[in-house]
Amino acid sequence: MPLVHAVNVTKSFHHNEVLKGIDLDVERGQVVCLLGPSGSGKTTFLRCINQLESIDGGRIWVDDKLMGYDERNGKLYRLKNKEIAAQRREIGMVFQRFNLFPHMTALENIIEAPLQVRREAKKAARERAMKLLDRVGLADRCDAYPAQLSGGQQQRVAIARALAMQPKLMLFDEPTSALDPELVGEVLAVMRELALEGMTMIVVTHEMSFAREVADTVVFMDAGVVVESGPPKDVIGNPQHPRTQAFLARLRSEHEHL
Amino acid sequence: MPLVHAVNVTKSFHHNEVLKGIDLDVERGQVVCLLGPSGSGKTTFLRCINQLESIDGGRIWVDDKLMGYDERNGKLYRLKNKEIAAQRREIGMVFQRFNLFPHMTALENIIEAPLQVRREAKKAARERAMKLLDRVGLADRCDAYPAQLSGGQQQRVAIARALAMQPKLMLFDEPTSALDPELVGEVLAVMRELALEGMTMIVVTHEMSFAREVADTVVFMDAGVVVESGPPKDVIGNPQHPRTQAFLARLRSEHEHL
Amino acid sequence: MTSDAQSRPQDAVAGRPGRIDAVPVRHPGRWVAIGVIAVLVGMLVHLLVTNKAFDWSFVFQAMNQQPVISGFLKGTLLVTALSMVVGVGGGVLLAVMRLSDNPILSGVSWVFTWFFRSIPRYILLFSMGTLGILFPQGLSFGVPFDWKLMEWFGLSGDLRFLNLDANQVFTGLVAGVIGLGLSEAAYMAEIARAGMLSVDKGQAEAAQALGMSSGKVMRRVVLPQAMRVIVPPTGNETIAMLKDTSLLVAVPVIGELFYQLQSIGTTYYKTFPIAVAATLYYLAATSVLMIGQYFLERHFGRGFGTKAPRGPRAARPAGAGGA
Amino acid sequence: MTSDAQSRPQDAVAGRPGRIDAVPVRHPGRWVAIGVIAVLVGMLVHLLVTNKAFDWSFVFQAMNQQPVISGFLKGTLLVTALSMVVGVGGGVLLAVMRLSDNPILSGVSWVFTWFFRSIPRYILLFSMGTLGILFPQGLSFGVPFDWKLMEWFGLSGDLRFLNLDANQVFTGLVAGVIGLGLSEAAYMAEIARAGMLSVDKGQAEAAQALGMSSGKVMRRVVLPQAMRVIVPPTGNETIAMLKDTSLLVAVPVIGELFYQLQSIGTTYYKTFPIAVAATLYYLAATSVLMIGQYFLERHFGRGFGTKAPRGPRAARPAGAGGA
Amino acid sequence: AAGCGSNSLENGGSSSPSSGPSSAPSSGPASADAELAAALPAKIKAAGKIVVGTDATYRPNEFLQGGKTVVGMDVDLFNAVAQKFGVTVEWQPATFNTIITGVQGGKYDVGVSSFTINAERKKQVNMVSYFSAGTLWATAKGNPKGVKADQACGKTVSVQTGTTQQLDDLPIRQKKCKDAGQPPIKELPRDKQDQATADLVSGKSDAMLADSPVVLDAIKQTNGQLEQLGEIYDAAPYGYVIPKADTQFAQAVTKALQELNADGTYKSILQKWNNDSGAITDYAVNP
Ligand SMILES: Nc1ncnc2c1ncn2[C@@H]1O[C@H](COP(=O)(O)OP(=O)(O)OP(=O)(O)O)[C@@H](O)[C@H]1O
Ligand SMILES: Nc1ncnc2c1ncn2[C@@H]1O[C@H](COP(=O)(O)OP(=O)(O)OP(=O)(O)O)[C@@H](O)[C@H]1O
Ligand SMILES: [Mg+2]
Ligand SMILES: [Mg+2]
Repeated sequence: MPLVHAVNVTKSFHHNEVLKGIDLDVERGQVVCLLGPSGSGKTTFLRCINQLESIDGGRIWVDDKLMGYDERNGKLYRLKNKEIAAQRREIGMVFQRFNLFPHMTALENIIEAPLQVRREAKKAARERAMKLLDRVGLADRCDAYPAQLSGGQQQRVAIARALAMQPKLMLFDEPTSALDPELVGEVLAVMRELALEGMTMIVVTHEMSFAREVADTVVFMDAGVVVESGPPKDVIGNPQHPRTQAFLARLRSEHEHL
Repeated sequence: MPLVHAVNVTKSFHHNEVLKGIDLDVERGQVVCLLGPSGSGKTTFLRCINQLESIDGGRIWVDDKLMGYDERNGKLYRLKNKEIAAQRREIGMVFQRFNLFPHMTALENIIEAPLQVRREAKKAARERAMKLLDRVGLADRCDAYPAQLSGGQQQRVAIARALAMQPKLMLFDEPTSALDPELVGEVLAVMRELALEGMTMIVVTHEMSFAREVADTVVFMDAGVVVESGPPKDVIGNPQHPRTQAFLARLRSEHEHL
Repeated sequence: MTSDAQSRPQDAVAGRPGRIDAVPVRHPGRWVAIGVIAVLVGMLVHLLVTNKAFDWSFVFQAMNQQPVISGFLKGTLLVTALSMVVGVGGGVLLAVMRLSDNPILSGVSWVFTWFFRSIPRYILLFSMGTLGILFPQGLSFGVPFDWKLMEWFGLSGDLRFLNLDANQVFTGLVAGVIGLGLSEAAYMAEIARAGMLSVDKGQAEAAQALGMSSGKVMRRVVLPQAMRVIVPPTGNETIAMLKDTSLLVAVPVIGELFYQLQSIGTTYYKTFPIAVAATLYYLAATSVLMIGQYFLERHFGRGFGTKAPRGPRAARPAGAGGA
Repeated sequence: MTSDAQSRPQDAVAGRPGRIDAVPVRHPGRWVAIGVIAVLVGMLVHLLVTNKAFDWSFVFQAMNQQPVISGFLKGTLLVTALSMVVGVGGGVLLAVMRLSDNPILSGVSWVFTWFFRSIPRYILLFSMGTLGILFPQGLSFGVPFDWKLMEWFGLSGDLRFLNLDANQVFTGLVAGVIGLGLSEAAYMAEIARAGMLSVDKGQAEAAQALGMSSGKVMRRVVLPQAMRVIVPPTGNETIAMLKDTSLLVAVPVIGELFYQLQSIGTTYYKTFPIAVAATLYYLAATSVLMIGQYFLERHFGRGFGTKAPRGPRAARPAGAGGA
Repeated sequence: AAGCGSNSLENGGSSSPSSGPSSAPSSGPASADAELAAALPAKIKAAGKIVVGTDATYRPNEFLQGGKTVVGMDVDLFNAVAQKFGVTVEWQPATFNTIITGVQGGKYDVGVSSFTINAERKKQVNMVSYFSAGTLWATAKGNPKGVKADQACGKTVSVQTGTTQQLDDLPIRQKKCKDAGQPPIKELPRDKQDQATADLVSGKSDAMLADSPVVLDAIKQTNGQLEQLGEIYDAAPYGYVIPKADTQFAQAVTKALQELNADGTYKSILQKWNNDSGAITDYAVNP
């Protein structure tokens, strides 16, 4: 059974139905890239997976656990905040705008959750954090505050922070779209390596080269439904659906002269 | 004589020399694209042109006026704030983060400077503003506040706002780099049109297709000096300097799979 | 959690799951808190209704005295309004001085703030009253604007309420308003400074790039946005000022709510009902102020998405302008 | 401007222009302002030195009285500290309640704020004092924590200053601290709410996504960042509280700076020097508080680029995290 | 111009003697005296009025009526004095502890606010004696707690803060209680005299001590809820506060008082306020 198993997920804001029945399975070790125009519901879907938004219908299982609810005797019981927090620990999330804690150094950002949530020993947490920082190439910047780091560096720290909780699943929401074109590469490199090491990942991205190279499956969403999905060479290389074709054409047009 | 004539411009922050003697001439009606890695001083140079930063050495003339100073009897006199403000009116500037006034609607943003600075009649200013909004394709959104507009729409309003002062020169500082890839096109289209109409423009950008297509001259800066400049087909198509080559290679690597 | 794992495959087989209609989480602790609060409120109401110390009929009679009403309108409300005008104006000026490049101006602003925040208002008002007698001319020269205001007030006072003679209004109330205004300016300076610092630098630069003068930039772009941050603490300050008008007796000015009520208390030896009457007046004024604050916040919050946006599409986080 | 156009070509021909060594702009208006300020300061100093009303030797004698010093330390400083602890704690709690989804909690918080912002501190303290006499047991049960604090204080009082008998300390000061603390909590609630709202929502979400409980999110992520916005107005509040301790006389508590000074003033009939002495004490305390505020602001401003960044490269505006 | 709100309260109040507008001389046989007028300080002469600072919260000597008019025994008496000088009085309400400073600084020409004459005050300003007040105790009607002034140990006693009763009288009694091994007097000090009286009326305290005119008036005002306890003791003169520089004027004021005493105005004013027990005849500067 897949690590992520989402069935018929629906979600509305007020009367605006943003997700209209999304199905998605992600096997352990797989990388899924989510594409789609702005407003298609990609971010909302990621947030539903780790319960930053509660869903209106359908079910999401991660690692065989029903997210956000307990099902007993055919009835759903909303989990307590504490239990939801526990479920979230298994899932790392990286945001478009990094969302590092600005009042903590890079190192403090990384050890915060292990210390506060998993109650690890300070020394052990620091050692592991330094290893993670080293892995994302920032061991020398451990004492820098986020404001003293470039965007690419901040995003790499954010990835390390998520990894520090040793999650089973990583969610990335446009992790490079707030970065200078030059700094995109360093973040994608870290993500590529993570994929190679077998981390299960769902990545919302506009970086086609990354999707082509790293993704096992590419999912194209539009207006709250999955329009097309499959291996990257099909969905990106030879899209079937006219909406996918139009979207990719629009993206391409700006870069063809390079 | 060129519309912009900058000679040996130097600028330091504390002891950090950011511009190390920049020369640049922009003829009337020309479009100059400024390329260069992060931190090379592109933004700082644009800001020096309209005196948002005062320069430490060299001179900048725009439309035959020495920016920021009055030279009499071989001596330089710093201009009063009022006089500097008057000089700035001839120069429109578009920022990376749009910087629309969030407490004013799109229309109010545009008529603010004509009303307050040029003391135009309200009716005439509104009419001209509506024409400008129409030109950037946003006539129907005139009453929207910036927060209700997408990034691309905000940037188009920002361009209309700058144009409302009927500047002789337009400065663009990475106008599309804070935008979703999908929204980049709509802003570049407006800029392309502006160039066709003969506006003199200096554009800092990472959008190579735009530079190739629209620029008369491409200037590559690095570490506060102009490394290479010339027509786009030379600088982008066939860069001579190793630093230019490296930079372009880095940019390209992320998009080659598209 | 093992039950989940078992229930899932069956569930998945049994067709696509539909709407979620879950039993919400119970918050027993929260209900206990609400219960405790309810009991406390009940006790308070019981106390209010049954305790004779309140003497409600006396409270309302006292509140309905003509000098009390006029003291509330003129001494309390008007002085609050005028002092806050002086205070907000002075505070903004001090904040601009404090943020200026000129070290002398910035230093003077700092010293002013330091001194006037330290001096108790009661002592300040007493000194103002004394100064007023010693140099009446000097003072009137120093703050022509306030005199203008008071002149206007003097006129309106003559037209509407006849119970304070002009001489007393001009010496006492002017001194009171100046004293309270100067003190308030020191507090407002900090608030205004925080507000101005909260406005993104890009906003001022965009305005400068359009050729606006520094005054225009401040008035049209920076201050309107700073108001979002300035208004809530200013609400606090105004409400505090409302009650600090009772210090006017140090000037001395007695045409003010609290003094008038107390003088009734002196006659009838009913201290507590007098306190209740004062509280009711201040509650009413505070309520009006809080409503005003709500509308001010809404006004200066326009375009900042504090309410649901009216446009068809909400802003993207990354795309929100310099806000 | 035509002269520029003429000078330019010659200049350009005459070799590359070098460093700019320009004559700066003169600001005559600014110098006039500085002059006026200097004259005013001069007048003030002249007044301070020459006017006999100040009676400096008496001022310092009065300041050096043992009851005055002890009143300053215990009545003024300690009550300020304790009241602000109650006020800040209560204010944060009220702000959290106000922002909660539960309409009852949020409503209770609103009513509390509305009521306690409206009631003058003098009247509140007067009522607290009365309550204290009516139900001394009841009060001690209601706030065990404060009693603990006061017990500790009572001990230290016995050890260090012997001039207030324990009975008075326990009834009066507790009532005073509770009254001032409740009132302060109402003001702090607004301040804390504004602070919490100023923290980017993405911060709380990032913390939640890491599996932190809502309490942890608040304590470790939201509040530390909110402090940047909370500290400056809290400085204002603390300074105001410092002086509002003089209202303790309504409880009644008389072991407090202003009352003690006034009683000396009453004995020697020197009101003005007494006012000066009080002001000097408050100036000193305010100065210390302002220094403390500076360091607090610096502490909570860490990572926000309010000081020059220590790293080799400053943040890019577009890249600054959720700040 | 009537505005809203009533001008009087229904309950109580009927017994408060009314007086004319504060700035007008009270009616009576007193009339101006040219010799006295010559002794007026130049400032008063020029203005034609005496500016008087008073704390109008001390019933019955000086208090506020109708929200702006200062009335009371001190007021009537000093108005009569001013009439002898042929000038009017402008009564300016102030807080008690700012009045002497105000007189010294020229803010007020005279301070009239039940100032007890003592050595410290005489050092600062000229004091002209015009009345003798002492300390008096009061309890609830029938003295239910059985309080006696000399045996108040363990009882709750109301007193206004900062008064001579609180600062001088009670400490001596406390010491006696302590020496006798009895429980101390429970002092209930109040910021304002009316609060202290209210505490006694409401039963929060068992007894009250204050200046005799105040206690006598409170007994009268509360319509039989309170009663006098023992007799007036520690009598001391009240004095008008006049700047040290105006000694000549102070002397003239004593003369005016003597004239008022001679023509009966003095007595009738004291009687009007139920205070003729405090009448004196030896008016003097700094007695
Ligand atoms: N909290 C919210 N309240 C109301 N509407 C929301 C909310 N969050 C998202 N939406 C709406 O839901 C829709 C989908 O938004 P979402 O952010 O999921 O899109 P997206 O695919 O991530 O787009 P983008 O590429 O722009 O990030 C949009 O129309 C958006 O306006
Ligand atoms: N106000 C300032 N104070 C101190 N240093 C500054 C300031 N503004 C810019 N710098 C520094 O000047 C250098 C050049 O900055 P600038 O913003 O001009 O680069 P850029 O070429 O626009 O780069 P980017 O592509 O990142 O926008 C950088 O090292 C930057 O840190
Ligand atoms: Mg998104
Ligand atoms: Mg730049």
